[in-house]
Amino acid sequence: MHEHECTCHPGFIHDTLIPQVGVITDIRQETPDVKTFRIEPPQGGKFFEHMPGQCAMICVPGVSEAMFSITSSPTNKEYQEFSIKKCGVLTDCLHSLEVGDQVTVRGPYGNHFPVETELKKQNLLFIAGGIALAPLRSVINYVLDNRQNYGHVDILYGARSADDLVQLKEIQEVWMKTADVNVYLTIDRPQEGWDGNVGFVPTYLKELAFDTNRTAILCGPPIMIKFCLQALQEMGFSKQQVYTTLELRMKCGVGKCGRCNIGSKYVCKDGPVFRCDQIDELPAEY
Amino acid sequence: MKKIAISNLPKLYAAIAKAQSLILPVKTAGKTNFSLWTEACDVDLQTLKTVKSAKDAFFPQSETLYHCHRDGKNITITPEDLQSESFVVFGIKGCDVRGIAVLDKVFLAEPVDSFYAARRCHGTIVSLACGAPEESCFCKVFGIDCAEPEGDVVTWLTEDYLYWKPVTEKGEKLTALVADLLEDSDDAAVTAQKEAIGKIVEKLPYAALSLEGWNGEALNEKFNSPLWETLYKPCLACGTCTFVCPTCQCYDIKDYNTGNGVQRYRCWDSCMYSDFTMMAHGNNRTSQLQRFRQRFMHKLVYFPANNDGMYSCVGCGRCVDKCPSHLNIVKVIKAFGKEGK
Amino acid sequence: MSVNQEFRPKIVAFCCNWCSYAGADLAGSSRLSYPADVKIIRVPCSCRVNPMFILRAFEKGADGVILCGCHPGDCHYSTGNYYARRRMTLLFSMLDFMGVENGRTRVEWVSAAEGVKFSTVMNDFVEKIRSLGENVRLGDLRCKK
Amino acid sequence: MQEVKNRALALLKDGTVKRVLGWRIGENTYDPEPAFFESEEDMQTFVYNNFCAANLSKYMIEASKLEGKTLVCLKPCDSYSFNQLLSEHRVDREKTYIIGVGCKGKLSIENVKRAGVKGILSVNDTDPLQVETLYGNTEVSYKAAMLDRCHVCKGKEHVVYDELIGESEDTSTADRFAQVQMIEAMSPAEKFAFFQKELSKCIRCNACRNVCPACSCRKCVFDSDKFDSAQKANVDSFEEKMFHIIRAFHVAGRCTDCGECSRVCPQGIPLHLFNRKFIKDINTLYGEYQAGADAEARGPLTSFTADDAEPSVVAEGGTK
Amino acid sequence: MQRIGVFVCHCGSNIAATVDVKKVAEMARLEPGVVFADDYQYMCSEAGQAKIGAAIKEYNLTGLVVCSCSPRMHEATFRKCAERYGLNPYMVEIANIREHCSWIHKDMEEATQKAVILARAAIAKVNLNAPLQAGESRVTKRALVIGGGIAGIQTALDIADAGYEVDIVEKTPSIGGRMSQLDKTFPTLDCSACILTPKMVDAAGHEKIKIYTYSEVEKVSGFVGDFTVDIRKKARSVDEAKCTGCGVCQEKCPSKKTPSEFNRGLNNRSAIYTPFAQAIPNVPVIDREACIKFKTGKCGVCEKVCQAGAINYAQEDEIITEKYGAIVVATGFDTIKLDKYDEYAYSQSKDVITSLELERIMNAAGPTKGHLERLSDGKAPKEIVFVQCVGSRCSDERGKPYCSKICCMYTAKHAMLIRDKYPDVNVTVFYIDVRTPGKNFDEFYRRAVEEYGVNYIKGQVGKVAPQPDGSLLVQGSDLIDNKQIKIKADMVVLATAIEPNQGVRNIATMLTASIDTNNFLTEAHPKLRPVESPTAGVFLSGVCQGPKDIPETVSQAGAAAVKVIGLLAKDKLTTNPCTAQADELLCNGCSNCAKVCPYGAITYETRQVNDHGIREDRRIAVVNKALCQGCGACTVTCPSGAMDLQGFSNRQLIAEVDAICR
Repeated sequence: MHEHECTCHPGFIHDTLIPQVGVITDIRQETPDVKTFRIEPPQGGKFFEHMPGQCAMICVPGVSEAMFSITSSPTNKEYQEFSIKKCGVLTDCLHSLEVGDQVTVRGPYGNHFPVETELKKQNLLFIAGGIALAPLRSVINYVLDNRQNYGHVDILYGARSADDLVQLKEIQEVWMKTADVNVYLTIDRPQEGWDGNVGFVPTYLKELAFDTNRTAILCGPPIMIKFCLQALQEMGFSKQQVYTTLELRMKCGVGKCGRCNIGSKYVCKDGPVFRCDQIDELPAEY
Repeated sequence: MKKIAISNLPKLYAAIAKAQSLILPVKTAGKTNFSLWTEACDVDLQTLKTVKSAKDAFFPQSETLYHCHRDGKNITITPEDLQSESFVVFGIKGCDVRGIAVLDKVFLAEPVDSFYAARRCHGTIVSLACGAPEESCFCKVFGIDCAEPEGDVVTWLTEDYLYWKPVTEKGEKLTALVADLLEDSDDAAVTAQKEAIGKIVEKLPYAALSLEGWNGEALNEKFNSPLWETLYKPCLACGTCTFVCPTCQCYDIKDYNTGNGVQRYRCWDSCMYSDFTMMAHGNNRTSQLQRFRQRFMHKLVYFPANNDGMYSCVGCGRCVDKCPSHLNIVKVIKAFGKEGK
Repeated sequence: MSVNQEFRPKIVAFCCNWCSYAGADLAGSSRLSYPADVKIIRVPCSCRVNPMFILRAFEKGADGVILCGCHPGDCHYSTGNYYARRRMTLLFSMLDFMGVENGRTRVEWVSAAEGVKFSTVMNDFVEKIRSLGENVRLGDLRCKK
Repeated sequence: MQEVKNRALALLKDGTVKRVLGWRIGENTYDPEPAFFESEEDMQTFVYNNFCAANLSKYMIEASKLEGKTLVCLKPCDSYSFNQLLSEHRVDREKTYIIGVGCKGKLSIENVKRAGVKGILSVNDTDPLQVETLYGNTEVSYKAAMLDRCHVCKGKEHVVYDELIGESEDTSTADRFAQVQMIEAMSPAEKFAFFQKELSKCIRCNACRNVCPACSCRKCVFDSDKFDSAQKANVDSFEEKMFHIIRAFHVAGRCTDCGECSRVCPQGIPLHLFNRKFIKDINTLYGEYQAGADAEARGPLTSFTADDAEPSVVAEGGTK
Repeated sequence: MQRIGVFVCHCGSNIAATVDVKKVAEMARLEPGVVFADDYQYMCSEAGQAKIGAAIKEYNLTGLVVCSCSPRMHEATFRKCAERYGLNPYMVEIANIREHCSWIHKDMEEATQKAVILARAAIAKVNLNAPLQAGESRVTKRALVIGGGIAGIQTALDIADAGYEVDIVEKTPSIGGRMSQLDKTFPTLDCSACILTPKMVDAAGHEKIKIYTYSEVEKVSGFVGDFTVDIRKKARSVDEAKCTGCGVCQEKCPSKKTPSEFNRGLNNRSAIYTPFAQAIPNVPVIDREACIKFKTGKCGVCEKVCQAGAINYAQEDEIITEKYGAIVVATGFDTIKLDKYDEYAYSQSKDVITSLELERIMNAAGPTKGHLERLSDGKAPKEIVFVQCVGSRCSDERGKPYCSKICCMYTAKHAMLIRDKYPDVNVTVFYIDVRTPGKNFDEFYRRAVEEYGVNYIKGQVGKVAPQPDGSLLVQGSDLIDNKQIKIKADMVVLATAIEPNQGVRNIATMLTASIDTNNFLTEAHPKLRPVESPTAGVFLSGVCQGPKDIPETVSQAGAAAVKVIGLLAKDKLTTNPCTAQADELLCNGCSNCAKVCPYGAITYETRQVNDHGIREDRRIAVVNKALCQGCGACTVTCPSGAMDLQGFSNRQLIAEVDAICR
């Protein structure tokens, strides 16, 4: 351990603003612009324990730093993974890295899906679009690994095309084969070799006509969230039954720097997971 | 109660500085700010308000968090050492002392900011009562007694003496350190000064400012008020109010490439700046109206909502004095007050 | 004047592609030596050099910055060096105004044919910077650790 | 000046203008704030007194994006800034109705305080200023309370206006370049110490930049990653130098010397010195030039002559 | 982040002798972004390039740094190499470790350290490089030749013979230039007019050649392949289509007191005139400043006598706008003014003349009808002194530092011709050196001395003093015998230095062609590209590039024509992609960038932008990629950094600065 210890506050040995060094130990190309990175401390293992829905700050020193959801489940005891879409300076840089390259990681930040409280014993409906499967994958695997604690699980996942579906291998080989789990995949436009559903997620959601005896966990681009929420409400869901995450526009991660402050909440500390009725109480700045 | 003759103050400073670093109001190029005491510096206890508040002492405008070195593929992180030496901040006014209490709510809340915490536990606050409050002061509104501020040691300055009263254990320790220079005293002069100050405070133009209606519950009503549309207009989007404010604590985290590695530091930021919330993937507040509103909503609504009604304003009046467009929190509070009537 | 022989200054030379860079090439092929302290950055024209580049060089630890371009009137882009001349005149004057030794910055016009001049200028400039010593007034201390 | 208010109101009522950019009455005489007025009722809080010092021309950038004409009150010196903005296409003359308001020097409450007055309860704006304070009543002469920039007044002529109201007076009493010359005469070490001391106070609040009518960039280089130069704080003493030199350089040849930067600096840094140094150099080396005097003129840094002075000559104190 | 390969060249021992190339490669490998680094004997060789190609494939490289010789030497080579192996050519940066390092430093350690830093700078830059696409531009298959002297005529003929349209713009009323003023030419002594006139006629009659005489280039815009040129055709006041060239108007013109330009002011011409008999076109011009009709409104003689009705006093200047793919500058020369050489008494005595004036005197069509006589009194001179290097090879500001090259030979010619025709005349030549490199040149000079008895004295003339008797006392020094010499001469001929024609600076500015301190146009490379200017599409012909004699001029004219033909033969050109570009979110639309753009490449348009959620109409700078040449003047004028230069971006240059200073 470093000598970063306050003499009169012996507890403060680890400021969460100080990152750990992370080594990339595996890279999977999920889609043309999404890669999943396995990042471990140099000595191996996990950086910290986390709960589904929590995030971490990944930084390429000298380039930039940003918040990403931890896509691996806490039940994975060996390592942590991040699915990252190429969409800016930092992510471009991350995508150019190789196994063995180092980055820095700090976290875990934010709250998590209430997997041990509100969601327990519930039937669960996961709705995700595109890269937004990343935060949900953590919850889904957590739920599947603690299968006895939860009711029926439905997963509705859509992307622009079949090539943009993230974690397809795991979906097909694990999720689809787990008992009492239904996976519904959809893509925006018809495509050769695709015999699944074609259509936008909100439309497919309505078609599937789930009953309201379940809690929905919704994650995706803002426009998809908006229409899915409408669809859910039309289907009879109340906002209390729907959880979602807000965009990760954060800097410090500890609810102090002020950037992600919306009303009296700090998204990085009090979020990113919110129940939809809680979001309604926030001023419209998200 | 102790006292020390004004003429002996340099000796007092020297004695403290011998043991610890001493931060106090120093005049440089015509303006007074908290600064490290040196033999040659021009200590200025007469100026009521330093331009910047004393928050620098605990939450400096910029501070290094860690250094990051790269050797081939290997990265090494070397965190900056935490404050481990004691220091004294001398001459803080009541409003600024309360400002530190506001910062405590932020930085000492979980997860604790160890850089701040280390400074807090190594710093001794010697506050100074306000001898002559000015027109922009309204600390009374926030329940602050500028005649008897909080702190580890409280002092009063009269024409001849500095009166010295240790309040906390830290204060006692400091008092012991300079005991040779202090003499015992009665309270008479201090009592008289407090009374005089009290009278002045009553006459201050903003003494009767009402905070009625400003609390956590008022969130959406205040947020959606059309008044902001007019109020924000003159705002230049500069950070003057933020940077002179004793309670503003927004910060940015930045990297500096030194050529030998990357130095990560954090520095004050202003929610009034147009790029404050501008991020790679979006912007929470795109207009100056939103940013302007954020600052006041945060101080008067959001912060109290999270901190048992404590406002993130201490009435120091620096923003009142310094805003290039003569905008300030008082005008905002009053504007809503008028609307209420 | 005491000259510290040990002191090896960092010197950045911005050279325009058409004249001065070619002049430096000619100095090279003519084996006209000048101290290795000088490092050349190629720019299309002297007018491409932003004052921020010059300050940046000082920030990051340069002890001297020299800008070389085509002789006035000979600019490949016809007018670039005229603008550069005004900009640098004002910038250097401001640095002088703020107490930065004015020998640390220089503008020289070196044509493609003036290999000798290039070498002479560089030798002279390095000598000047050596006599001025390390740049302490305009650097960022973080870069000096 | 009731006349300004009346005229503005009349133009607002008859529809010539859609809004008025002027001042709203403050808590006291000395703190009126720049404001837009769109209705007759709104205009009741309009005020124009000698503390209305701010240069409103920069607000016209945003106002030019609005529908309809905006009436703006400009002092003679402000009109230069407006003209400069006009030459850079940042304001729309068609959408502007300029009342050139006469000016006999504007007041600064900071200067009243600098004269040693504390605890101001009320003050008027006539000569001498009658000040009522918490600690007794006093007087301050108009000259002493006048903004520093008014002592080097640009004169009483408006360079652009639609109509004029009120008399102006040239209030200059000092040589504009005296301070610059004083510094030029210092040794390098003294110059360095002077600026080091002044700039060490800078808190990077950006008030100077944000108030400056020449600093009208949509996004400042110090806020963008274009030069990898984004800064927020003066972490090292170099950064404030970088910021102020580059800021002055960016406005060189465009700065009208309106003095707003020095007026708003919370730390009282004489920022105008940087601009005036450039203006002085430009005048000496390239001929007298007043930015904003002519909206059609080509600025000194976007023009040249074949026989301009060489930097090496200027470094030795020469001019040719 | 890039995947960069670094290639360090030994250049045989040119680099490797003073730079530890292995060390450079090893250090480079540690830099961010570098995934491969190697060194090799000759990187530019085929094997070297293959090595680069292999590495691109194997390591999936996205950027290359070649540490080698100057980019001016091999940047193009390595760019092509990159392209061949599938990489964008602009992803290559060169670290110049030869000219800027190994060749100038002796100490191995020092040179290696510098090479490492130069490599770092290039790596830092390439990390920020972006693939650039060279655009295409069309080629207008027509050439413009500025200047209608022998250089221009020859260039035009060669281009036209290849089948391309050519226009000649000549500012005087006739083509022909200086050569038409000469009497005989050295070393063959054939008649200048006899060899020139047929070429003039050829040009005038060529179906592909259009000649604009009495015309000047007024404005040039555009770029290689696509220049737009405004030509001012000055009002001749004579209708070219109607004029028959009978010459009656000139005979009858009452105003005959204007010094003849063609005869160097030695005699006068009429107000309506053709410069010389063989002028092409054979159409006179009215000199409006001399013409009585224009000055007083009364006269009109020429109009009355012109049978063809060609006189048109109302004619106005005409602006002709034409497009060209290439421009050849052939503006020629003039002799320098002698006002700073009082010691030669040129302005005091009519009998002190320049060599060019002597050409006119010797010419049968000249002011003296070819008789050698003193202009002061018409007497035949008996003693003539030639003074060499008047204003040439001059170390002070009065003259020119260069050798005018032709004087030694024409002086020998003059001396020989005089001695041949007037054997009784004594001829003395004062010279500094006699320079006779050239085919049959030295033989020619020796004949002058040996056969014709011309008295050559190595030495300088200090003073020419006009004497009361009309003679000229020449005081000089003989450097060989080391004695002072005084000669009482009847005529003194000054071999006056030549300089580029007056208007060339203006033309160079219009063409953005660079010009040297002596006003000679600069060639793109002094050895390898001697007839091209550094500005693409602009070529040089004749003395405008440097002093030369007729055969050299003709050869250069041909060479320039070949370059033009090579250019016009292409249908499309690739453009330089290193151009400026405005970031629409940062642009203020302030117009300052356009003010400093030498090419008029920047215009403004109002367009809607989405600035992080704020949608508004903004005035935005737009760079015409085809016009922009990439100087970067605009980038510094732009305070917000909106304007940036591709290939030399702010961030790239700053990265280089950082890398060097670190």
